Amino acid sequence: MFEIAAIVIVLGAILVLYRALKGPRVYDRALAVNIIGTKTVILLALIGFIYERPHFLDIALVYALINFIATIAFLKYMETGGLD
Amino acid sequence: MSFVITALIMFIFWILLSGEFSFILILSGVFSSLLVSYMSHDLLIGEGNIKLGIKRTFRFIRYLPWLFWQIVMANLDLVYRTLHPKMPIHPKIIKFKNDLNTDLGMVILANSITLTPGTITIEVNENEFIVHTLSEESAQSLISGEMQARVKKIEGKYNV
Amino acid sequence: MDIQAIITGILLALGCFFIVVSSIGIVRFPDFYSRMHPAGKSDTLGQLLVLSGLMIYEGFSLVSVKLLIIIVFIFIANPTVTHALAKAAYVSGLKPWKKEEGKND
Amino acid sequence: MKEHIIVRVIASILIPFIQLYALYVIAHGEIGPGGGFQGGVIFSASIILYVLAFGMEEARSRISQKMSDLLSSTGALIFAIIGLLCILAGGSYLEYDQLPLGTPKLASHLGIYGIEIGIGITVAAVLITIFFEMAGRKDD
Repeated sequence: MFEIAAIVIVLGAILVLYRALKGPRVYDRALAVNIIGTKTVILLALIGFIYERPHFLDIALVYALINFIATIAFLKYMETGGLD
Repeated sequence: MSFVITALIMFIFWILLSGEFSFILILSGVFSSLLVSYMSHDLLIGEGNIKLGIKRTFRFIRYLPWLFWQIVMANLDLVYRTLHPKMPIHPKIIKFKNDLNTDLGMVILANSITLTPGTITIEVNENEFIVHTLSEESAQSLISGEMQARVKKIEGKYNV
Repeated sequence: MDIQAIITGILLALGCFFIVVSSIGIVRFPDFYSRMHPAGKSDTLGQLLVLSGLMIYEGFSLVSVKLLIIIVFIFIANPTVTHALAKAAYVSGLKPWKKEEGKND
Repeated sequence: MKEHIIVRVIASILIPFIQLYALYVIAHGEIGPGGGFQGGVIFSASIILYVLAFGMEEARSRISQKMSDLLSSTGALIFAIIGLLCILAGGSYLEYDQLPLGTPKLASHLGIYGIEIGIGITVAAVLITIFFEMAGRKDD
């Protein structure tokens, strides 16, 4: 059951990857990368359940966090040309 | 005051994360929550106009079921529009007046708008909301201001 | 089959459905602003459904509390990121697509 | 991002939780994934989020240059002192179970814990310094 869900989510990520590669604007790419990040978080949680290792959830939480901060940083750079 | 509350919230969060009750870990939990609340107690409880209060928190929790229902409706609508072969979307940008007094209220309304039927918040400032809508109906329902009224109820009367 | 596993299966299936539809939407929609709609909504609901499915499978334990923390975190962070992206694009002067004018992207 | 109300409010709500999570990762280095390095990185990520949302001056008023320099050397000092204590107690460098703290098991437990804290402080302080230096530089 978890395996099927994981495979479906990977397929979704591949679809979004098409948008990340094609663009046409840098914002489309940022959006696509952010969504792949969210899917990765879910995937990590599912993998934790498949292999029965609950510590994967810690990694999923960290990934959600880093993904959020990275997108905000990227947007700030796009908007102001600096980070401070 | 905000120091104590932050430390308590942080310690509860620590227990939830850790789930270990050995002496060393509990001690480091106490120490960590004191450290965090020393560093950033003014951030979570907030000074001035992003203030969280007990009453506001309860009113916010009462708001959640309605929001969740709206999110489900939004997604069914979006699924229909995505999978329909002709893609019946009429995107446009609308502006409406911002009646809210607190920053927190604006944030709640903006994120609720982003999560619900065919609408995305583009810009928030003191005077107005700029929103991108996907269809005519969602634009109408937003202009009618039901959601704003509900968020205003969370804010309460006093203007902090 | 116990009832817990069935509920988990249903929630996982629904969540995967929303996630796939949001992916299709991101590929299909004509311009940046309309692509944000599936990104901001379906993905949030999809993760909510999948992770709460896992929570029900696990029962009440620390693992499910951690899953709840992830759900709340994504629930706060995802609309914020969507809004920040929309604002950045709007400030940079990107015009939204209109049905009558045809494609400009 | 002065005009970004949403990012500012959400960041100020999330930052304390991120910091506590970083400390949790440092403290559970032995029994979970993570440890000093990872915890330090997460902690510095919270400071980076603060800079992104509130600007450099605000962040500098919370953590001065002096403070981060001091912390980065304090962490290394903790590491070195624990190592040297092990030598003084009759073992080799970082041989924790020689420390005179009850049983050898408890001693190695506490030794590793101290090392993780030292590493965490150093990593967080150094990453914060790197970020401040890089973000403060303007394009020439």
